[in-house]
Amino acid sequence: METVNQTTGKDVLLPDDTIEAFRAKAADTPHPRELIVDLLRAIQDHHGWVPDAGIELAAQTLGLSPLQLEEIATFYDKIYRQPVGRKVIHLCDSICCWTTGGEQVAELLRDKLGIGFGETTPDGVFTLLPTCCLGACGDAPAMMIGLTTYGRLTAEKIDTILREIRQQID
Amino acid sequence: MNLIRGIKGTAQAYWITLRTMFRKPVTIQYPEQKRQPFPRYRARIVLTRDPDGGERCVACYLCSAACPVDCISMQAAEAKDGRRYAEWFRINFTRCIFCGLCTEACPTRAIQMTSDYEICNRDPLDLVYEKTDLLIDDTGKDPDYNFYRHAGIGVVNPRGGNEDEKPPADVRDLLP
Amino acid sequence: MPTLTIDNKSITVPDGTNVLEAAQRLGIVIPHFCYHEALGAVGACRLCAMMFEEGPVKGLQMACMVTAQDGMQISTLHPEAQELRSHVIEWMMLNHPHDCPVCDEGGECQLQDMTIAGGHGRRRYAGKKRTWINQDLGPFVVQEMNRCIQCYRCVRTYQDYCGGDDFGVMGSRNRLFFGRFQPGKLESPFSGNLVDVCPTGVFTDKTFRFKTRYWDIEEAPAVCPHCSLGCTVIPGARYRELQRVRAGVNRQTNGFFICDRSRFGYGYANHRERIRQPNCQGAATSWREALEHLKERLGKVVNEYGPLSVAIVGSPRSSLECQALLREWTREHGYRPPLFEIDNRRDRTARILAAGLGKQARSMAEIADSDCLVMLGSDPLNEAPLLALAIRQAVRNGCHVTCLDPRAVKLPCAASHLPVQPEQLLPAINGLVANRFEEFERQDQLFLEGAAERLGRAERPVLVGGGDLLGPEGTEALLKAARSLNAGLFVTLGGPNSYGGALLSEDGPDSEEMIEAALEGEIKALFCIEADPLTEGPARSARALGQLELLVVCDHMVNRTARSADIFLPTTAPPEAAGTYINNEGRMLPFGGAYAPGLPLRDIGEGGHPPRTFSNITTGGEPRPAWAILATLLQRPLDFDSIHHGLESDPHFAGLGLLSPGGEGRRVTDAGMLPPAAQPEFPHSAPEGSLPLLVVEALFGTEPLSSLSPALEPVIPEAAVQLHPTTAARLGISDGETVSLRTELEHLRLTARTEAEMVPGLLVAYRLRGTPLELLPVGKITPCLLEKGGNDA
Amino acid sequence: MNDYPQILFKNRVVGETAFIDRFRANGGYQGLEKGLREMTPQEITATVKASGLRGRGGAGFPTGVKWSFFPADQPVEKFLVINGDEMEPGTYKDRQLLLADPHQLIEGVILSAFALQVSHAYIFIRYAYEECSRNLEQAIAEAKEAGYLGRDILGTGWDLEIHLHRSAGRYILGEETAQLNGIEGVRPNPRSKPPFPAAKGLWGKPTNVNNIETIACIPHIITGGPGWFINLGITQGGVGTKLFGLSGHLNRTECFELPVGIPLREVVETFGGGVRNGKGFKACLPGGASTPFLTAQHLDTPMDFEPLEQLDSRFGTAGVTVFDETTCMVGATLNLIRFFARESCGWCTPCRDGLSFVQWILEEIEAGRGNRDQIAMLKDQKKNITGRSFCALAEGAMGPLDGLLRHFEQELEDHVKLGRCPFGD
Repeated sequence: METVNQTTGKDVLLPDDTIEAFRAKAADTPHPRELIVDLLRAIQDHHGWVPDAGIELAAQTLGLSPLQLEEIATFYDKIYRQPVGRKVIHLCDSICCWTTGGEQVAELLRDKLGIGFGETTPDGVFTLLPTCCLGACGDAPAMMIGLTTYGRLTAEKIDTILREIRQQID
Repeated sequence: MNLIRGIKGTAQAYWITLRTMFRKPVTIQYPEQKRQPFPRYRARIVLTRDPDGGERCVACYLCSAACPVDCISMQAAEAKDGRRYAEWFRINFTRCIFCGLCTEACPTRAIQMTSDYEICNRDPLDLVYEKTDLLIDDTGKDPDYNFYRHAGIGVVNPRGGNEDEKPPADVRDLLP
Repeated sequence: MPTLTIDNKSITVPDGTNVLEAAQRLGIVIPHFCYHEALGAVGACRLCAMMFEEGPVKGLQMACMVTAQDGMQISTLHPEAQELRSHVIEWMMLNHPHDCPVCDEGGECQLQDMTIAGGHGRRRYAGKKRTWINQDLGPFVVQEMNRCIQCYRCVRTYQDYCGGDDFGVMGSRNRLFFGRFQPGKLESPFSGNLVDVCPTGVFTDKTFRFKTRYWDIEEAPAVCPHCSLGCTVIPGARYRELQRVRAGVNRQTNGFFICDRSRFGYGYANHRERIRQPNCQGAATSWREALEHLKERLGKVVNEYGPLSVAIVGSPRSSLECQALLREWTREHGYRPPLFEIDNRRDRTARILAAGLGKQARSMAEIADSDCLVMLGSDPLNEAPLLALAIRQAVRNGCHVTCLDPRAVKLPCAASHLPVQPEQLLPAINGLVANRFEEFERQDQLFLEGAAERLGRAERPVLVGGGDLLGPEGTEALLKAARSLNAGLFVTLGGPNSYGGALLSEDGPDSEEMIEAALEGEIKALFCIEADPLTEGPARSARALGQLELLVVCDHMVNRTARSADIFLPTTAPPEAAGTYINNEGRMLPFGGAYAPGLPLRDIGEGGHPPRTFSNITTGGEPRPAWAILATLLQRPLDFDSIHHGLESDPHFAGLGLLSPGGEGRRVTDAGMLPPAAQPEFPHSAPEGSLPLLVVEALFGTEPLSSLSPALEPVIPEAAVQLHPTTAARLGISDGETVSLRTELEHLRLTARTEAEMVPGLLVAYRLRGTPLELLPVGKITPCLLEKGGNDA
Repeated sequence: MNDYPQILFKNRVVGETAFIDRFRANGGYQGLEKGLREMTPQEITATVKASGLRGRGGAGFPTGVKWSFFPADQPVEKFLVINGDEMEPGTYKDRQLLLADPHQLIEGVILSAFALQVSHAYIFIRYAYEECSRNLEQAIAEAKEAGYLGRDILGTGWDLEIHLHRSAGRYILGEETAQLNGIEGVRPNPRSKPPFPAAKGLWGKPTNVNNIETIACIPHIITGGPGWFINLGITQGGVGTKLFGLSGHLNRTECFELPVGIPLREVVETFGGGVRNGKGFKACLPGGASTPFLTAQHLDTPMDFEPLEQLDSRFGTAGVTVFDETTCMVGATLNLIRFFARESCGWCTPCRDGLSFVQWILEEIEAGRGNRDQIAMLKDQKKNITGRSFCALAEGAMGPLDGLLRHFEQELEDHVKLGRCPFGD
C-alpha cells in the first residue's frame, strides 16, 4: 500500500483509481451523499486516519462542501479525525465488560502501553480508545484492535496480542 | 382640672428644655468638624477593581438601566484581550439620589457606594464625574471576586481555564 | 378548520396549523426554541410541552409537533407541563456560561426570557461546564460557542432556509459545534441572519459589538433602501449613530430574514464625509439664509428665462412623500415636470412596469409558493438578494426554475440555466408566448421548449425579470407574456422607490430629453433631490450641468453632483425620517424614523468622551427630510396627513394614509396609467474589434448607499471583467491576468476572470463605486476594447 | 445440553461459518423456493402475520402487522432495510447468527423483499462486525451465483439487489429512522414520526426496517408454517424461539437459542451455569442495557414480552446480563447511563443534556459526594426524561435508572450515608 507519493513526497490519502471509482459511483447515483461513510472509511483504511485534506478530497470527489463531510465525519466515533497509531485499540467499557473486570483491563492496558485513553504510544504503534459495547458480551472483557475483536482478556492474553501485533508491524 | 392640665403642660415643656440644656449638642460644626456616618450609609459612588487590579466594570449598562434618574451613562468597548470595559463612564451627581439601585444591579461588584457624603460644589459641571474620578484602586466589598474568573469566556484565564470549567471540547476528538 | 381549546379559550385555526401556533394566535406565550415560523417545527428542544387533556391526542406532548385537530382540549399550565419546561431549561443551562453582562444578546436574549418563563431559577448542577474554542467567522458575525444551547436554529436557517453549505453542525451528543469546517468568512450572503435566529448570544453582530444594549437603542420599523424589494428592517441607533440593522417581519416580502447588504450596509448614515449643514457655493450657512438664497436665485432664473427653465430631478431613493411634493411644487410654479430617475433606461423600465403590472403582480411570498419560475435577465443574489431566498423556498417545495441570463447566475438552489446574449432575451420572451424559438440554436431551442412546456403546465407560474437587463422593451414584452400566459410577474427595479416615482411621472419627460434641453440652453436651473446625474445620468450630463446658472442639490450623501452644487441642502438618511416606499411589486410600505439626525457622539471628539458642555442644540442636527424642505418651500404644514390626503386623490394610492410602519403594506391600486412613449435606443457606433461590455450590479460595492459602509469594505469584490473561457482563449487572456479595458470615456485596468457558465463573446463587469466603472450605464451594452497587459496607454 | 429445538442455530458450529453448500445441504433456500414458487407476496405476509412473530430488535412490534402497513402493491420505488446495528450493551445475538449462518439472513431478506415487493434491500452492519460483513458479502455473491439474487429471481420476473452498508460507529444508528439517515449519508439524527418509514423512509420512499434475527426467522416460518412456529414458544402467547445472549457474572456466557417463554431461572441456572464463583444472584438486565433490572424475586418469570412488561421491565433483545451480589448497582447504572449519554445523537435536550445531568448526579453519589437531594433529583430526572425525548434512546436510558430506583434505592441511600461506595472501589 502506497501511503506516500514518490514524486511529490506527500501523503497519499487514497489511490487515484479508488478516487476515480468513487467519482464514477457518485456520478451514477442520484444521491452521492450515500457514499460519504464508505469514502471516509476508504480514506481511513488507506491513510490510517482522515486529515483535513481527506475531508477536502472526499468533498471534492462527491461534489459536496468540506463542511458537509465534516458534519458526518465528526458524528461517527470510528472515523478518526486526528492522527492515530498504526493500530487502534478500542477497549469496551460497557456494562458486560465492566462486570467482568473491564476497568482492571483498562488499567492494565494503560500501564502496559504507558498511555491514557485517547493517546498514542510514542512509537506510533498503538492508540488506546474506549468504545461502547463491541457485541462480544459473551467473551467479556473484550477489545477490538483494528477490526479484529479479542475477548476474555487476561494480562497474559493482552501481552501475547500486543507482542504479536508489534511483531507483525515490524 | 383645666388648671392642672395647663400647669402640667407648661412645666413639661420647660422640663424638656431644661434637660436638653445639659446634653451634648447634636449639631456639629461642619465643615470644621466631620461626622462619621454609619457603616451602611450610602453616598458617593465609586468603581472598584478586581483583586488582580483590573477594572471590574464591564460596561454592561445594567446600572444605567436601573438608575431611576438616568444619571449614569457609559460606552462599552472591547480591549485587545477581549475584555469588555467602559470606554467612558459618567455619573452626573447633580442628579444622583443615592438610592443604591445601581449597586444592586451591578453583576460584577464594580459599582459600589462609599460613605463619602461631601459632594457639593458651586459649579454643577464639577459634579459630573468621569471614569477617572470614579475608579478607585481598591476592591471594596467582596475583595476576592473577579467576574472574569467565572464568566466562561476566557479573558482572565485561557478558555476553559477557570476553576468551574472543563478544558475546551473538540468535535474531532478521538474519544467517543 | 379545526376548533380546539387551549387554557379554556377556543380558537379555530386553518388546517395544518400546529398547536403551538394555535396557542400563539390566542396570545398564549409558550417557551420554545427550535420552532420558528419560517423554519417550522422539528421537536428538538422539547420545551413547548402542553398537556392534552381531551380529544384525539392525549397526554403531555410537544405542541409544535401536534397538528391542531377538532375537539382538542389542552392545558399549558398543567403542573406536569410546567415541570418539564423547567427541567428542559435546567438542562439547557447546564453549560451556559455566567457571562450575560458581557454578552451582546443580554437584554434581548430569548434564553434569558425563557429561563424566567420556564421557571428555572436555581442551578442544581455543580459540575464543570463544557467550553469551546471559537472560530473567526469573518467580518460580520462573532461566535461564542460556550453559550450554545443546541437549538439547531442556526444550521436550519443557514443550510435549509438560505442554502449555505459552509456552516453546519459537527460532532454528536453534548459535544456539538455549530460552525465552519475551518475558521473563515461565512460565505452565504445571508449569514447575518444567524444573529437574529440565535436565541442566545452564540452569534452576535460584529459591527455592533459591545456598542449598546437593547433598551438604549432607538429603533423603528423601516424599509430597506438598498434594492427595490422593500424588505422590512429595523434600524437601531444610539448617540446619533446608526449602529445596526436587524430583520423585521413582513410575511409578504422578506419574511423573517434579510441579506447581509441590508444588515451591514448601514454605514452610509454615519459617514464622516456627510455634509450636515446647508451651504452656498461651498460656504456653510444657516437654513434660513440658504433657503432665502435659493428663492432669490431661483426667482432670478424664472424672471429671466421663465418657469420652464427650471428642471427638477428626483430619485428612486426618495420617499413617496418627497416625490409627491416635488410634483406639486413643479405644478404650482409651472416648472418642468419632475423626473424621478436620471438613469433613462431604469426610468422607462419602471414606468412601463408600473403602468402595466396590474393583476400580474406577485409578492415574494407568492414566488415562494410558485410551482414554476422562469427568470429572465435576473441575477437575484447580486441585484435583489432576498428574491433568491424566495426562489429557494419555491424550489424546496418542488418548484422548477429556469434561468435565462448572459451572466453566470448563481442561485442558492437548483435551477436550469441557459446562458444567452443580452439581445436574445427579447426573442426568448416572445418565444415563450408563441412557443417558437427559431432564432435559437437547436440545443437552446430544446431547452426553451422545455421551459415553455413547464410554464404552460404550471398552476402558479411566475416570470421573474431583472429590470436592468430587460430594459423598457424587455419589460414590456415580459408584461405582455405574463398576461398572455396568465402568469405572475416580478421585475426588480433600480431603487427602493422606483415604482413610486414611476407612478408619479405619468408621461413626463425622460432624462435624455432633459439633458438635451439643458444642452440647448433651455434649462438654466436644476434642482436635484437625492439624485446624482453626474454619476447616474447620461454621459452628456457633465456638459449639460456645466451650462447651468444654478445647481441645487438636496442629499444626505456626498457625490459628484453634490460636490459641484451652488446650493447644497442636507437631507436626512432613510433611517432618520419617516416616509413611504413602493417596492417593485407595487406595495406601499411606510417606514418610521428611528432617530433624529445629528453628528454621532463618537465623532465629536474628546477621546470618545461626550463633551462636558451641555446644550439643547444637537451638533450636526441640521439635516431635514427632503419632503420637509419641499413643504417649507411650498409653505405647507410639516405633516404627512396633508401629503397623504393629497396623494389619495390619485386612485393609485388609495388607503395609503391607513398604513403604518412595520405592517405588510398594501399594493397600489391598479388604475389606468399611460406608459411612456416608445423610444428607440440610440444606436451605438461600435468601433472595429470592440467587444460588448455589460455592466451590472453586484451584491456588495455597487449600490450607492451600502457601498459607503465601512463594514462592507472587506467583502467588496475586486474590479474585474468576467469573460467566457473561449472568449478569453481567443484574446489570449488567462484567468487572473491584469487587462486593460478601454471604452469611449474610460480607460481602466482590471483583472480578467474566466467564468464558464456565462455566455461566450460578452464581457461582464460590476459597476463598482469609487472606480471608473461606476460611470458606465448599468444593464446596457457598452462597446469596449480589451487588451492583455495593464500598461497605461 | 440444549435440548430445545434449534432453528436459527441449526447450522451453527462455533468457530465455523456455513456457506452455501452446507446451508443448502441442511435444507437452506427451501423456504425461498417455496415462497417464490408457490406463494404470492400477500400470502407470505399473511403467513408471517399468522405466525405472530414479533420483532427481535428490542421493541417487539409484530412483524406481520408492520408488513401489512407497507404499500407492497404500489408501483413506487421502495426499500427494505435490515438493521444490523447491534450496539446495545449485552446484546450479541446477530453477530453469532451472521458468524454461523449468513445465508439464513440472505434467504430471509429475499423472502421478505418478495413479500414487500421491493427491489433494493440494504443490510446495515455496525462497524465492529467486519467478519460478519465479509460473511455477508460472500453469501450475497454466492446467492447471486446461484440465481437467488439479481434479475428475474426463480423466474418470478422480480429483481432484487442487496446492498451492504458498513457503518462507522454510534449506537443511535440502531434507531430505524437514524439508520435511514445514516444510509443516506446525512447526519444520523432520528427523524420525526409520523411520517413513518413505511410511508416516507429512505430518500422519502416507503421503507421497511427489520432486525436481522427477525428476518432470519422468515424462511423457517414459510417452511414450517405459522402453527409450527407458534408452538415453539413455551408460554401462552409466546411465539417461536429466541437467541439469548448471556453475559455478566455467569459461569457460561454464551449465546443460546431457547424457546420464548423459558423461565429466567432456567436461563440463568441451566444455561448460564449459575452465578460465578458461587456468589448469589442480585439482579439482571433481561434484554439489553435499556431494560429495567430484574431481581432474584423475578427468577421464575417466563422470558416473554407480556410477563416481563407486567414486571415493568422488557424482553428487549433477550441479552441477559447478570450481576452477582457484590455488584454495586449504582455503579452499574452509572456505567449504563454513561453509555447512553455518550451515544446520544445530540438532537433533543432531554437526551443530550438530561442524560449528562443524570450521569453527573450518579457520579457524585457513586463517589460518595452525593446527598439526599440528589436522590430526589434522580427521581425527577427520570420522570421528566421518560417519554419526553425525541426518540426512544433517552427513554431506554431511563430503564436501568428506573430499576435502580425501584429495587435498589437503599443502595443510593447507603452511598449517601457512608459517603463512599459500600461495595469498595
